[in-house]
Amino acid sequence: MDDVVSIGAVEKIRKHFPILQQEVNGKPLIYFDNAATSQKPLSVIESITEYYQEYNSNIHRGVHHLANIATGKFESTRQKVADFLGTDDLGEIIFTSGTTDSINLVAQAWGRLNIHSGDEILVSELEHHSNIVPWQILAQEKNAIIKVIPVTDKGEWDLSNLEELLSERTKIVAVNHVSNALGTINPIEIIINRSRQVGAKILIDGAQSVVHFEVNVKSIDCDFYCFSAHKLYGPTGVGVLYGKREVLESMAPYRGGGEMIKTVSFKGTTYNELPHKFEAGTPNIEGIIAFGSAIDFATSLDKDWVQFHEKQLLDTATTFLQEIEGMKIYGTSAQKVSVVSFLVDGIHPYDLGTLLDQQGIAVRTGHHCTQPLMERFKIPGTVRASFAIYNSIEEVNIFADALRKSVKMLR
Amino acid sequence: MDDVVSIGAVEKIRKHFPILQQEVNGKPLIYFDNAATSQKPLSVIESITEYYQEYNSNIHRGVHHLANIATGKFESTRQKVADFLGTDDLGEIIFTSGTTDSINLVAQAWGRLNIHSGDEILVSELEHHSNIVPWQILAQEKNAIIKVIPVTDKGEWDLSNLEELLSERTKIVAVNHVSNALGTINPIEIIINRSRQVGAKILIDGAQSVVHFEVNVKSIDCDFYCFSAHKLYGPTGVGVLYGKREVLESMAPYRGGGEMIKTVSFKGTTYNELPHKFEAGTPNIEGIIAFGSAIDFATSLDKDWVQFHEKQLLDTATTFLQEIEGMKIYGTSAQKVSVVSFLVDGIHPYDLGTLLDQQGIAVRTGHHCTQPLMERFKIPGTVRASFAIYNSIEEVNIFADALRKSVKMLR
Amino acid sequence: METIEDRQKEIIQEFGMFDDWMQKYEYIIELGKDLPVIEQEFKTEDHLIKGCQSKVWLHADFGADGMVRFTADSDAIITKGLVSLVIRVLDGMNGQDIAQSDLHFVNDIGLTSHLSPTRSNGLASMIKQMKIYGMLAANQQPQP
Amino acid sequence: METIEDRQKEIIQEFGMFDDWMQKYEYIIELGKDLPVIEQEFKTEDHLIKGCQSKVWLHADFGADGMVRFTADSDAIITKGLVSLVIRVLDGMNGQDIAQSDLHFVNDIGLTSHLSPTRSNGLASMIKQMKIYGMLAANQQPQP
Ligand SMILES: Cc1ncc(COP(=O)(O)O)c(C=O)c1O
Ligand SMILES: Cc1ncc(COP(=O)(O)O)c(C=O)c1O
Repeated sequence: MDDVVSIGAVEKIRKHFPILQQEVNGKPLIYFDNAATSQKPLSVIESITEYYQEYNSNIHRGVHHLANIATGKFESTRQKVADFLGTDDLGEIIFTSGTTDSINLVAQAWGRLNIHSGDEILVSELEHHSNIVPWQILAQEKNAIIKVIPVTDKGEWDLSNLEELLSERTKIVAVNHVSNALGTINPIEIIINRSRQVGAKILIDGAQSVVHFEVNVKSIDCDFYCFSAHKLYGPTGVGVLYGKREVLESMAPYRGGGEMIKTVSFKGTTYNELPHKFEAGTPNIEGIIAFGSAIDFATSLDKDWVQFHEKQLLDTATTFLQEIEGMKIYGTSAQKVSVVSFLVDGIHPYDLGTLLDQQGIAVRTGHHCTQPLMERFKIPGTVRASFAIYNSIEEVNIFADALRKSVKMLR
Repeated sequence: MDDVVSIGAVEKIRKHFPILQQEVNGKPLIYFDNAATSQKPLSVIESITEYYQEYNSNIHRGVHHLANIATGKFESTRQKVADFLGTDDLGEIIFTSGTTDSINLVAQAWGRLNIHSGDEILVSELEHHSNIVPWQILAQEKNAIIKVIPVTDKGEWDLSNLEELLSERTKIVAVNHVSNALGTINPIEIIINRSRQVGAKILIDGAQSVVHFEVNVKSIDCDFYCFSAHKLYGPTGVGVLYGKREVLESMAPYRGGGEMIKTVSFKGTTYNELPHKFEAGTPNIEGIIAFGSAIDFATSLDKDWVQFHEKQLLDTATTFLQEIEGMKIYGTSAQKVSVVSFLVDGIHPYDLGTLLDQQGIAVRTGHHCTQPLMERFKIPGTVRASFAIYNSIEEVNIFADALRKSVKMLR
Repeated sequence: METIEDRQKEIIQEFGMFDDWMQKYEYIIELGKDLPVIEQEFKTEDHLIKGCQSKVWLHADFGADGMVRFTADSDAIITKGLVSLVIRVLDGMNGQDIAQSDLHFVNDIGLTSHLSPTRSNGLASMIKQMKIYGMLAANQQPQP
Repeated sequence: METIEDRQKEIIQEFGMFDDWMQKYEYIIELGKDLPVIEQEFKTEDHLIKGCQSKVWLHADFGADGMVRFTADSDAIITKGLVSLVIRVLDGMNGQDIAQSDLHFVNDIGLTSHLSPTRSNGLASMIKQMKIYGMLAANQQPQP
């Protein structure tokens, strides 16, 4: 695939994203904050409008026309998610309000039954707070121990002591598929393989992976896989928890309420079947339906082109960054998604972010909800540019100029 | 206010609700399932579209333009909710994913710290499952006892034995402001007053109240007040938990993750201030912003007119229903919102619902997530018609004809 | 002898006569009223079909010749009418034929797209149960 | 003697000369570089202002005449520039005047609407802290 094809494709894709056609501070918007949240294609926005203008209704148990349409569309997203993740079993797909909610669900509904005093939970140093704090809360309650896979200077897992970190006491291993702060694609196969040997359950935080490459939960063979719709062209307030049926069935319910019960009585309540057992209350109906359109969009893309284009964006950015004096890139693994985190010597990331914003460029600055990782590198935070399919090489070049100008001003 | 004024007002209001301009099964849609979820005014739908087309971005900690706008709008909804509920303290307004989530938050984050073996939790027989099951889960874990306020034949609380139900052991009283199944407006002042005397905390499930009348949490003097945006002209996936600052501050966090922390380290994590302490992860940004528009819409309505119109809808429906042979209305309190639940002798509610739907009329049938209440009346469920401000007297008359026709067919 | 297919064609033809769904429902209700009622002794928990807002009880008698006789009841009359349609097609048929039948009439008369998901699920559960009975009869299993 | 109001007017006039925000930021950065740095001993946890992505340390010296002298620092240069603007307005002023001052220039030069919410909050926290110092000085409290 050559540049020309790529440019044509980007232009076509950008037409789907109305937000990109605007100016910020008098400059065309360049949105490089995709790891925080992706922009949404028109089809997703339209499916929300359509829902509210044509068939908004509470779902399940309805006898009327609107409820029937809404229920059908809602459940069809579950089918799409199941296909997307590679499972046939719709009971294994739980809708939550986001990755954070999914991980908390597991930490509580699985963890409180299965973690006991002295048990160990293994995470890594590059986890997002959402995959640390729920385990800390659990560990504190149960008097369990959190062990941590360290990170190398390149921002990769240091697995040299993995044997010592894993033991019979390790009950769950909860790790990141792709690091949100650095972009590293982690070798989860190794961890999963070794964790299985000690009988630990495995949770993969896939918040940053599903938008970049295909994931098949059955071939990965994890017990849980979590992600958020909003980082995959979908709306906020929607998350997915994939769980293996036998594991989900062994778990206690998480939230109590409507939908998740079979019968309620003050003498005793029985719970509904999967997936409903974990979906208490009115869900984010509109969001989940629109999420279906987001998956349609994502799966309609040419996978090879996505890989090619994202790599080109990353490589172009990495090359120009390295030419800037005092530049340090954090996360230099060969296995990376299109995310680049950096600092320039003597310049605060916040100042860089501010001046880039003045020039229409949206990047994220700060600790990216990975304080332990920042601590490991002894930095307060980084500037992170994260690229999506609708970003162009031209935008990266404008970014290069803007960054050089900003650095000059700040020195 | 006379009929003519009312008809004009309804016509004006209906123009705001695009979904109402459609046909179902060849008949104009008559939507009487408002207690399940309300329809949304155009301003709410447009604010979602605007968000996604103009400033979609993850909020808080952003330095760029889109993040700044989104954060500002998001937080302005919090201000609107605070004003709506009558508190000055923004830290007392927690965004959740719905009433169910709000109640579970309290049952876990407050309950697990404060409920011990032998303690008592007081609920009522007319609660929604969402205000029963979370307490059952807690009670089972803590070996606590759930006590139940019984309901009279009229569908009102029977408070004659309240003294016996409340004791020093009562740690929390969790009750409904308005019954979703029957429409009864419950005398929460009495309960709150007496509960205070034994030192119990008070949670009010306001899912069905806020759309019908004004609520001031400070003059009610409850510890917690919960409701869902989707029953108040807002989107699904958004809920509110109001909590008194001192009570919220004494609570453990609920979900762990981004946003709810101050600092994270494997040596120890500290939590953020209110309200963020209870808002882990990316929230339903679009939903919460659109909810702001929903509150604007709700507060722009003439309160007197709403009361007048809803009463007229209820009275008209009640009158014609009573003329049908074999009719039994469940919930005959003088204090009711515009909800009417009924059964016709020898006819299954599901059959009635189906035939009404054939005639374009959306009602709800079944147990309405209140199985203990259905058990109390020894019925499998009811047909429930719930009226909103955009419903007209004419629609109620069409409903009357359709119902008579259906009953005739089914006999 | 009449086949399952013949009976389905009959029903499709009958439903073709109605102009709208209100008329179809009227007919379904009449069928419901006419359904020979199940013996009281079979209205128990284990004769209940799951997946419906209304209750459906289904009972099967196996003849020595592999033939199956169905009786059923429901607390909702429309459900009963739907049940009676399916029974009309499968009652007295050979177990083998029941197990292998394709009840396309449900789709052809528009029920699949018209019924609420709960009701469709209920109907599907019932048909599945009837096929299981058919299979059991074909294998000459003792009556459950 | 120059008043707080005079100094604000000066700043408003200066900022009026710039065509766009990049120029304004350039000026703010220059101001940041020029800010007399706080003594190292005051760069401690209790001199830290909360509510910013960048850190701000603020120190106040009280003169016997109720006058307050401010020094400050930040790890981010733009923040430092903003801090220096506020200091320029309030430094050496009477505690009473500081406590009662209305720093409208922040709004007038467009900072309120232009800064990110975190930065605005940080700036607001700093101004609040300076007014508290002003009040303390006015009441002849011992220096904190
Ligand atoms: C009284 C009452 N409580 C709680 C709920 C649960 O609300 P949600 O499903 O939005 O969480 C409802 C909604 O049906 C309700 O009517
Ligand atoms: C790796 C990772 N895990 C978890 C999360 C939390 O996702 P959410 O905020 O959607 O719950 C994020 C999002 O920033 C993430 O990048």
